[in-house]
Amino acid sequence: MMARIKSSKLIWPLLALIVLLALNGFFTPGFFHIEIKSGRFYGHIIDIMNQAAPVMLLSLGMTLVIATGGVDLSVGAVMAISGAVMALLTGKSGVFMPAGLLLTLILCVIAGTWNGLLVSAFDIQPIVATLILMVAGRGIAQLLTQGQILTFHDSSFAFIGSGSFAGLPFSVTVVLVWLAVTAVLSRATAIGMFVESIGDNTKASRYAGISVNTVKLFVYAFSGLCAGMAGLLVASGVNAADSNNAGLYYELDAILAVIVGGTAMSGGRFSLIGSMIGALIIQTLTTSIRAQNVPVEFALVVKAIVALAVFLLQSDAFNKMFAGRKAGV
Amino acid sequence: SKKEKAGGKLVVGFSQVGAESSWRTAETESIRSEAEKRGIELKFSDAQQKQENQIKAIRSFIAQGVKAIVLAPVVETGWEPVLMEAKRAKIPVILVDRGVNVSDDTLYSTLIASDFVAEGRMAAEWMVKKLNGKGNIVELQGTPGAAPAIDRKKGFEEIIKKYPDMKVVKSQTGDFTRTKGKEVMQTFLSSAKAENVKIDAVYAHNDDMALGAIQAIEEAGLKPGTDIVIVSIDGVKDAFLAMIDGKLNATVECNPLLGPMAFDAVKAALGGETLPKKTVVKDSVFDQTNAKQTLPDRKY
Amino acid sequence: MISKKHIPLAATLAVFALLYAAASVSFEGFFSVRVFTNLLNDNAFLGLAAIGMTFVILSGGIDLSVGAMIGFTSIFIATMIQRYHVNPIVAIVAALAIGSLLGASMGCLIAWFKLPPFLATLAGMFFARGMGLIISMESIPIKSGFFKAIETFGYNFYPVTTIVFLAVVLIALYVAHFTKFGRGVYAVGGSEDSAMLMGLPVSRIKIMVYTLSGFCSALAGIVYTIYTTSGNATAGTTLEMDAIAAVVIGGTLLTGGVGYVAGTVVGILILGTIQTMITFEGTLSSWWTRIAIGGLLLLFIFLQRFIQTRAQGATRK
Amino acid sequence: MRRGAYRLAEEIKQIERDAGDAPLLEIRGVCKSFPGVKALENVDFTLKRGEIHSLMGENGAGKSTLIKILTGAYRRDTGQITIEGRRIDPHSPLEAQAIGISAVFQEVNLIPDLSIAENIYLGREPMAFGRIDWKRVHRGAEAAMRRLDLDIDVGQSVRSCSIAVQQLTAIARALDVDARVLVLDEPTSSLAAHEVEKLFAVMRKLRGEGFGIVFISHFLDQIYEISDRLTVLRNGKLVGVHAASDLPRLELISLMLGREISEVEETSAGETRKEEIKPFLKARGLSGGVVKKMDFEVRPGEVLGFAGLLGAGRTETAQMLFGIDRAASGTVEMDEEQVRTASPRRAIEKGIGFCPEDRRNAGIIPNLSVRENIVAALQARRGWLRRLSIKKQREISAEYIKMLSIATTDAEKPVAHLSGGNQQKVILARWLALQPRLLILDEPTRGIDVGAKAEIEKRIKELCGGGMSIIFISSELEEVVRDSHRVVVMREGSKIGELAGGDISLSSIIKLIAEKEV
Ligand SMILES: Nc1ncnc2c1ncn2[C@@H]1O[C@H](COP(=O)(O)OP(=O)(O)OP(=O)(O)O)[C@@H](O)[C@H]1O
Ligand SMILES: Nc1ncnc2c1ncn2[C@@H]1O[C@H](COP(=O)(O)OP(=O)(O)OP(=O)(O)O)[C@@H](O)[C@H]1O
Ligand SMILES: [Mg+2]
Ligand SMILES: [Mg+2]
Repeated sequence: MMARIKSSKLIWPLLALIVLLALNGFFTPGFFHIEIKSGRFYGHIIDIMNQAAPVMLLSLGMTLVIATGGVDLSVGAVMAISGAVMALLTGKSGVFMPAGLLLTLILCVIAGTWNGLLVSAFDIQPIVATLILMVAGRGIAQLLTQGQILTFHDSSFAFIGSGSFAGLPFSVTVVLVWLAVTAVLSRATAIGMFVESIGDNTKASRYAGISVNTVKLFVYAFSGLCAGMAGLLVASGVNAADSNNAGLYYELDAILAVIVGGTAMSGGRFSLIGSMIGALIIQTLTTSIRAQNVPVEFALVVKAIVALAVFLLQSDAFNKMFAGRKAGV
Repeated sequence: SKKEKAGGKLVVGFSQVGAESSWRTAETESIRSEAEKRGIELKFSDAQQKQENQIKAIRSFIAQGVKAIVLAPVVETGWEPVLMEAKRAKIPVILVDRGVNVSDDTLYSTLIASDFVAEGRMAAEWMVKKLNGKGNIVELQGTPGAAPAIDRKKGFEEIIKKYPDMKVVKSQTGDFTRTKGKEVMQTFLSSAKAENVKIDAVYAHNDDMALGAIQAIEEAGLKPGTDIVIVSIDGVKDAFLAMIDGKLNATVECNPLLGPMAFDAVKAALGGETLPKKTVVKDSVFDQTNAKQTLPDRKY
Repeated sequence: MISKKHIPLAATLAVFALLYAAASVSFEGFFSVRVFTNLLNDNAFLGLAAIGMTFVILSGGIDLSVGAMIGFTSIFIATMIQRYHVNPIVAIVAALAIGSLLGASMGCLIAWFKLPPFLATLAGMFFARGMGLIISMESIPIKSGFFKAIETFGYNFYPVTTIVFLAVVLIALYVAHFTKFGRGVYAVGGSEDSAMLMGLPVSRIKIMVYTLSGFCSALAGIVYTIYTTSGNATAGTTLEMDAIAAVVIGGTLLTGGVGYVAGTVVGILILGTIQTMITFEGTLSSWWTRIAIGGLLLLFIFLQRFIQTRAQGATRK
Repeated sequence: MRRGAYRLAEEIKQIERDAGDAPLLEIRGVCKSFPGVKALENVDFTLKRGEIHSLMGENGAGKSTLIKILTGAYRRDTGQITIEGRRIDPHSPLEAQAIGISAVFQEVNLIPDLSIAENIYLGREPMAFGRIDWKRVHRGAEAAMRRLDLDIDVGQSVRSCSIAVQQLTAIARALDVDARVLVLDEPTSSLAAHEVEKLFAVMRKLRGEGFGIVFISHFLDQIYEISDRLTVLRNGKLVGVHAASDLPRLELISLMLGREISEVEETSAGETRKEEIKPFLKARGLSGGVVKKMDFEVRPGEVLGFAGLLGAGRTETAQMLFGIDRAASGTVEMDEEQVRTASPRRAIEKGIGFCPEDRRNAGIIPNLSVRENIVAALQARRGWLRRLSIKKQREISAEYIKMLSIATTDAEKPVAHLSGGNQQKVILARWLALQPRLLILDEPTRGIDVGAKAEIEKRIKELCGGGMSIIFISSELEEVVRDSHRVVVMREGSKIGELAGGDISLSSIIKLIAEKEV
């Protein structure tokens, strides 16, 4: 296990996260302060886990997509669609909540499949293929809600984004469960290997008999599903479906999380845990800027500098240059 | 070819910022329905928050030979060249909801807008009264660089400065959205606990962020509206519902229903009348005392 | 007959022509000099950013900082002129220098420290946008004789922004196809390892590519400043996506090594035409606008694909 | 940097004038370790002016590593390199080129989407009036290719060329560079005798001009034909330097392998299968690409050789069978039933396997482990749900690592970190592990050392004995002759003859090809 962590380079994102947290420990008063109130934990660390949850869900799907050498820009728009559909079904039409959830997620899988079809069957570059849904998808979501914010009045739905389980926000449970599902799906079956193989050398994979198109179709559909779940989480968190803003720019965060987590944009080897750590790094950065109350106009520059330091910290070349060579194995 | 089309209908171009909020959608709807009511053919263009798209739209309007242009500018600067073109083409331009910063004020006919700075002031004044001039405030700012964010912050600060016991202890951007408003508020609450500071009030640059903040406060086991005073701006329907529930304390209305006024101005401008350079839409504060009776009249 | 290599480019051009013809038939006043001039003028800054982006993508990278550079440049110039009364030309030259420098720094991070371009340029994007906001959150109008003169020139003769754009396109065509650097960019994007083993100065090429992109986006910022005679730190938000889209639609592969500068120009024209068509339509609500843009993009991609496979089939025989 | 290198080159020329008879190139005590392996330990190497010096060793002995250190592609851990008495320290191939070292690397390193001409001139394009002189590029490239007796369109992209043409392009580029040391790492691995002859002619000419040439090949005939001296490496250590004329074949082999072995016995494939065994695959009128109307059949337990010159269409025929290329017309029958193989996946389902000639682009999955590379096809056939357990995967890969003596520290190493020959073995293992009914081997022994080659030939025979059929394509005619029961001879996309049993011989094949040429 240790060897695997080392060889998969997980060590660097993990180190980056630890350094970032440690810096916060020094500079942000009470960063690790955790309070228990009516059986629930509160504190910055808990907030980070809670707020990172949607991006974590997205990045699970995005990891697989990127590992095949693709990218999915449409996840933000699919999040908006998911919230809007759920609001219409459950909020407006009074469909039974779990049925609504199921229908919404099925729809998101269809949206993802659409991307997958364009990429695989029609061989369109992933960035353009998913750009189409990125642009049109938000329009569809707005069309569904007529540009209004639809408010939910369903306490069981609200639990997903606001409730708590085992003292932690319920979203943490959702992420953990979904991480486990994704891990099992990709590693206990051969999908993970097929995905890595396709991303590493598509032609050789095809020659080896891997059905490249089917695998691609699957990862985009799965990414759609992840986006749908993230959309539901966000909608449930504020008890409303805001098709104008839900998931806006989340695709960027999700891609960032995956890359920070050590999966290369060009595809190949992927690490789900790495992406989770990546998402946590991004959220920690955002939260620390907010907690430090960095003036709004300076926030971006601070973010740029800290982010760069974090990226460099986990860059192999940088480490080699400064830390000298590590002893092998 | 630039004759009026289909049955001599008047053609007017409307360049809208986008559809980023329900407030904005309400404004669009107001202008659309008013045009329909008056039998005016409206050329509508959604710029998706980009100034360049608005400039492109105005240029296309000119190319299409519209009779007048209604513009809701995304920023205040940068309009001089394109408005000059409109002027050369003798097309009057009516600005709605925000002014433009140009050296030659004959470039537009009139401006019909709310005063964002004044809204900030009104929110501050209400809060000062509620807190008796004493307390720690956290501010949820709009998108950095957006005109309402800048002005609503400015107006609020103007008043708060006068009260040495009132302090904005934290101020971060919530990008005008519920989700970000909630996230920022969560961080504020955690910080407050860790630093042992009491948050007395929240000032949000729009209702949506306030509604997000309310969620965060409730999840933290506090009572919004009671433990923490919350004031925001816009006056959307959900804000009124929140006030009725006692979770939001006050909202400053920023009226988006500018359609009738805008087309009155169009008519006047085409009729050759000289219009006042600025018509400020009267904004007012609503709070829990009058929320219930006002709710049925809310259109957005 | 066109050679096989140029089929994607020809297909893109054909689709543009089709699209433009269709629009001209359906919308009165669309087929006019004015609309076409506007098409170039309104998209000049996007085009400039996309030209720099073309080189970056050809080299196998990506540059997310171009939009933020535009915002930074415009607020920088406006502040210099309005607040510090710097000569406009000096301000413009300084802006170009800063843009190139920022690009070069990102290039160094990518070439020397092997930072993924996505990360390095994302940090660059935050940095440029952040510096812009620090300079001034509020937008600033420019009241300078120099800018006035440019505007008048544009009105009387031809828009300066378009002239700059077209000049840069010509230079870029030359650089891409007739210089060692240009061919080196294709080689690095085609296979970085091979390029290294073939003895190409891979690091230097990469640094130069990002410097070039930084320069181009700064130039785009200047054109934007002229276009609006004002400085605005938030200008060019998400413009990088449009630039990338234009490049990719123009037939350049995101994986690098394959594509044309000329394709990018057509890509820009296509995006611009879609936008113009939607404005001419004039009845679409905000959401239908988005759906229509997506639909037109899809239609276009399919057409491009269709023409391409047809043409390839034809040359085979 | 460039100017620095230029000045360096000038200085070297100065030294050259003073130097007299010092060796052209001298490498002393070079060491290089990769995680888990010492690729080179204290290796010395000298190259004289006007000498062709071959570097010999098993797969994974460290030959390519030494070359890469010399050309600056890798950094050495210790040791020194001198050119004409002057110490050099190339950090990159760019610097090495400026010093006068030009190389063809084992894995063909070209830019696939650029044309042949551009690849030949990349980085040193002739300029005129501040712009690249494309006319001169094309003319120069044509001349460079013609020098290797290849008359082709240099404007076509490298991607569209067969691996042999790619190899020739890389050679043409290296020969065209203004250099004094020429390094050729297995340049002939997929060339047929005819092209090899041409290359040797050019090499001899360069030797006459005072060049020093480092040559690597696993074909002993070629080594003895061209080399003046041999340096033998074993497990990263220097085991001997000899004049080629002083070292008999068998001694060389035992030096390389570190044990006594008798040279591979040249057995024939054994008697032809009896005609009554029904062919299980029949191809009729298969056409597409350059291939025209191919008819052939394969019987169970038979090795069917494909012989032909460069571009004869052997690879394309195989790719049509395997569903990579679509056949324009013609039918394929298996077990008397017409089958359509629309994709490799379908072909594998039907029991066909295909080991491609283009190792780098179509073969290895570079960052995946040796284990994953070996089980890839097997797993793909089982589908995503029935995943082979890691334990099972380990067993399978261990079996083949042992059988093909793949030199790797462990099965979890990324395959990209293996030596070229060992990568080839891994891909071979992938297809052997699949145990298909028909295995198409396109240049399967590319870059594989003598010892392993014998091992593989033995294995092929065993498999046939077990009823598997094999289509065997190789540019090395001897190999085809040795291993095939029947041989289909191709020329310019058409079958021009078929030989069987005792009729198969080098001369009969060459005669067939030459006959039709007139
Ligand atoms: N990049 C690398 N990373 C790790 N190990 C490597 C790398 N390159 C080579 N090696 C190891 O170094 C050793 C020598 O390999 P090298 O490529 O020099 O062999 P070779 O003599 O050229 O063999 P072949 O005849 O198969 O080409 C091998 O054990 C190989 O696994
Ligand atoms: N005379 C030629 N010289 C070089 N390449 C050729 C020639 N004729 C055809 N080709 C190329 O070779 C390909 C067909 O050859 P294929 O690879 O099937 O043949 P092959 O017999 O396997 O030869 P090779 O030894 O090159 O692998 C075609 O795609 C064509 O581009
Ligand atoms: Mg080797
Ligand atoms: Mg072949």
